[in-house]
Amino acid sequence: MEKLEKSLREIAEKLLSEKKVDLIIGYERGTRPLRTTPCFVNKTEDVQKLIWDSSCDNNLAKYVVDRKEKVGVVAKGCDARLIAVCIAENQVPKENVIIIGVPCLGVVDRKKVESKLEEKEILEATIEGEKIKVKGEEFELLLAKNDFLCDSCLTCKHRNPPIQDVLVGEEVPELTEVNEFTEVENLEAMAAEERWNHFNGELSKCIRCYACRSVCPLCYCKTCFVDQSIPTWFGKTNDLSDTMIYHIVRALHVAGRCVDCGACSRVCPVNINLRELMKKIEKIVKERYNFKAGLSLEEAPPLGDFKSEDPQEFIK
Amino acid sequence: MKWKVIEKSKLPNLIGELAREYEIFAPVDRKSIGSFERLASGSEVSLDSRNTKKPPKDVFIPQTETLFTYKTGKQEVELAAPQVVIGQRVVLAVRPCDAKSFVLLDKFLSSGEYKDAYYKEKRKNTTIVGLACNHPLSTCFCTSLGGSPHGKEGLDVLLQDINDKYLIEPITERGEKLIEKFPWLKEAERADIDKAKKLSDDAEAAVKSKVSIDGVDNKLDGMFDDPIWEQICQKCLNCGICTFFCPTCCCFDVLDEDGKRIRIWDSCQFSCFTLHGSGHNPRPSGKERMRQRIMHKFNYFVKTHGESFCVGCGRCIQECPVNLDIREVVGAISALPTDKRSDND
Amino acid sequence: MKNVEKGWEPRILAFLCNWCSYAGADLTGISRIQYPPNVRIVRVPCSGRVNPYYIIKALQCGWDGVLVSGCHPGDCHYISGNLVARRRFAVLKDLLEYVGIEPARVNFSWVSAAEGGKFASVVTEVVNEVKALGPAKRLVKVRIEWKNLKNR
Amino acid sequence: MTNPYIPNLTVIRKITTENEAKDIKTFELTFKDSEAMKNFKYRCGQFAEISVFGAGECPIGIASSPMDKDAIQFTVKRVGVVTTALHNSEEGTVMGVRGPYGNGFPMERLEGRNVVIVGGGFAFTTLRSLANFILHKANREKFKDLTVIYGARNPGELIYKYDLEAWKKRDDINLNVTIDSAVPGWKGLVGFVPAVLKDVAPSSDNAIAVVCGPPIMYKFTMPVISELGFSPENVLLSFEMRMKCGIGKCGRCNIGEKFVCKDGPVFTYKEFQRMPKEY
Repeated sequence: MEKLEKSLREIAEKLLSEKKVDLIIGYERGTRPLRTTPCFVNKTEDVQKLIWDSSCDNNLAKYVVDRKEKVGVVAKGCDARLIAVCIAENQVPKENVIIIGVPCLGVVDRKKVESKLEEKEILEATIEGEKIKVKGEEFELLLAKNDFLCDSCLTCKHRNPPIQDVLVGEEVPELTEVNEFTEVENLEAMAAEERWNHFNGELSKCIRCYACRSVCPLCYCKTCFVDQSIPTWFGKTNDLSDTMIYHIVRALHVAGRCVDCGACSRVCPVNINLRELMKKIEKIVKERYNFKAGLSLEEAPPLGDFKSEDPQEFIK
Repeated sequence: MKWKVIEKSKLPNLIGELAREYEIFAPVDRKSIGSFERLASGSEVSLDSRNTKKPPKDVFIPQTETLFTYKTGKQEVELAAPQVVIGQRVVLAVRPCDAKSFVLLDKFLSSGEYKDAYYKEKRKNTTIVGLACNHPLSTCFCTSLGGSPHGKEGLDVLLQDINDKYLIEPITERGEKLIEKFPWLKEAERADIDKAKKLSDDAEAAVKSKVSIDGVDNKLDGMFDDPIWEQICQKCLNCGICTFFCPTCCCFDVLDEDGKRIRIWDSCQFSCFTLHGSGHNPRPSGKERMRQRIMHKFNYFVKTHGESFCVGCGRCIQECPVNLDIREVVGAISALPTDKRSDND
Repeated sequence: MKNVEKGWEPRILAFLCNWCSYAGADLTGISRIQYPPNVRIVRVPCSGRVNPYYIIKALQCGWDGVLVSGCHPGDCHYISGNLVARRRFAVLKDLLEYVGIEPARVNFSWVSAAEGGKFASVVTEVVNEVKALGPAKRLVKVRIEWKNLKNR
Repeated sequence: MTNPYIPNLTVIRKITTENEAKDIKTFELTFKDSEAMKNFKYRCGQFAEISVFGAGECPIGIASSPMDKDAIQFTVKRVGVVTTALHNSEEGTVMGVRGPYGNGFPMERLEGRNVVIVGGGFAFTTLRSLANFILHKANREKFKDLTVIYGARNPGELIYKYDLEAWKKRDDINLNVTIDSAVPGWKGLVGFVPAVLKDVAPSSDNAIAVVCGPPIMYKFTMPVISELGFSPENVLLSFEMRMKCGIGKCGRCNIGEKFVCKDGPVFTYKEFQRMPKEY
């Protein structure tokens, strides 16, 4: 890790000093255990702030859209793919972004660690190789990092950024054998009513804080459909019907674009597993149109495109 | 009135008796999100856990609230105001920081020329039973805002966990009346009170997070156009987490839906919050919206109501998706040189 | 069918493209072909004009079923409107089914201006299937009554 | 306890289309309950929350003068959900009104002084209320000279043409109506409000200026006002902000610690200068 951090800082410093970018967007240590926070560096002397470890969970692609200056972005596989989607959708000029790719073995899901510790508060945590060392009042534990990774990381098939300008460190082996749709398949196997009750239960927790929308690099619409007032399509209350529709439509809007970075699930303060919806959308697009988002800078999103031979078994 | 004690095992009995007369709201762990909910049964209460994830404000300001209903005919409209309070309420196990939020909300919503009828009516009919914090978290900074883990502000009764028992301390007349309903409660002994005192002192000392709030309000006066807002807001996503989880944030939107005039929680962090009909927006970007939040809490509210609009509960620190830590923000402001004051006063 | 009020009839909202399906529906009438009267028709310029919001909103407003009908592939007045729509509808239909909406409530068809008979049979099929399901409940927020429809 | 969120029921008695674009209309409302009418005591410059049941409510400045006892008027531009619904309403429709809200113009400060009214565009509504109040025969003596400078983009956008006609015939008002640029058939003044204000040059002696218009007009009018010698405390500005509740609770219309709905919408230029620039 330290080696990676060192080389990341060197790259950042070089990009800044050679004026290739005006700003580096990366991670710095946060104020809480297992917490990093987005960091914006525009002076070479500040590159020492930059860090890299498995707690770097924020999706920095969010900060690339709508920027005037040239930026270098520290990007994991998922982040890099999202930047690629934004470039392909003409939201970010390619020449304004330098993707500093970091191979990633998965990020730690704090919620998982916290639930393991139940009511005990973590006061200090460090990630040392394959272990997470957590300390609190009167306890100290060594946890195996792989047991606490985010769900989306467990099935990630692009740990190495498929698109990048500079790579930090060396490529890591990809997971080729995993089935990324197990969760979705389990849900599909349920009866419709069971699924309905399941999603009712999950989404009834929603408090409409829109963190899932705010954190998503693909939600760059100037006015979101739920904020439209003339006409007012769907309500903004926490009524169950409105809430479900919000999440359904948001899932539709990221169809063929979502790369399963897992940010929406991670930020959800009421622990809604939004990946259940996002993964389904990904599966539909993959099965119907054989498309995976974020692997090319040119390919148009599949929902803005068509082929004459597209399947239409559902049409009467 | 003397202090009382109750064995922990007897608490469900007390709740059961209370429930005959009152609507009881208490921390429950539904769907693993701690929140204050109307109790269905005494066994549902979770008093041993940390403070609830959601603040108790929605006992008084539900996320969606009907202001009135209407029926429209051709040339006729019939209005009906809802019955705000069905009966007397008890909110159980409110932490001192959250109890203080009620005091602040009272200052804002129940004072001045216009009073928020819905909030005030509910407050009037509610007895607040607090639960002292014996184990503050690392994100707690109530002591920096004049509070304390065993503070009494805003409470009618204070409970304190003293291992196998709760010590019951009446604070207001209303609280005494509530306790009088349970003549079977035992009187507290000297040892109980001593133990509570010791736990309180330990808890107070355990609040390690300190935010230097002194003078921040004055300093903010001249900081409206300071470049610091640009820096602070950089990573902010403008989601509504900090405001929705804040025990004092109470901004709302009013709209009509299916024969009802309702109000719903709104957030100063959303761009449509201040968007004019003309398309003009006085707070067009994250910078202005973040500034509004900080200014409102630590400057505007101090000017209008005499204290900060923050109780130091730490929820926004725990929940923020990008770790934008309000302690750091206030710290950065208070660390700025003092000559920043504007001179046009 | 449980708990269905007596005499309940499903209400179907149909979005028909102006160039093919609407004309097809017209032909059904001209040819005096009978079909169930449970449908209310919204004429749209193209099936590609049908935003998924329309379908979801219809379900939210208590329509028991929705039908979107357009030109056959290759016949679109705007060349490819129906082809783009086809992808959109496929994703929408799959997703709605996944969250638990009964598949028979959301229907799509290609009906040309010459297929009066097909339109009648599509509507009959949809009505019968929805009838078998009973009144819509999932996703319904307010049920708009027939009698109030014309005022809206 | 009184519930400030419940509106009084009113009926639209008359709708007047004010401009050529037909997106500004004046609605004259009468209260269904005569007691409510009596209790609705307002002063010039205040506003009320108008409810269109089914669409919502929005704050609108009161355009009638407090001297009109039997009805209240609101001039509304069609911009959003509620105003569009209002524009689609017919005479006889039942509306909700609650208020009056806001501080209004400090009439006691205007009494015994010369009053200069400067208005631009659609924001003329509460100024019209003020002018009509001053011009009322029961009040006229309480005020000294009245100067009105009112501008709109073109003649079709001038609102209250009937009032302007009536005022023109009087000798106790110095009326200056201007349009932004010349059009055939327009015989009046041409030029932006600040320029006309400069030409008219009303004396600041024992005078108070009342200004209301779009933000850009403030920007260019204020220097002229100062040049004319008006001290900041003798200039009154009326603000517009996005409001919801009208009573200082919903939290969106503040400029600094002041809520425009409750502490405003009228502020002196002196107060304005101390406010943060966020409007």
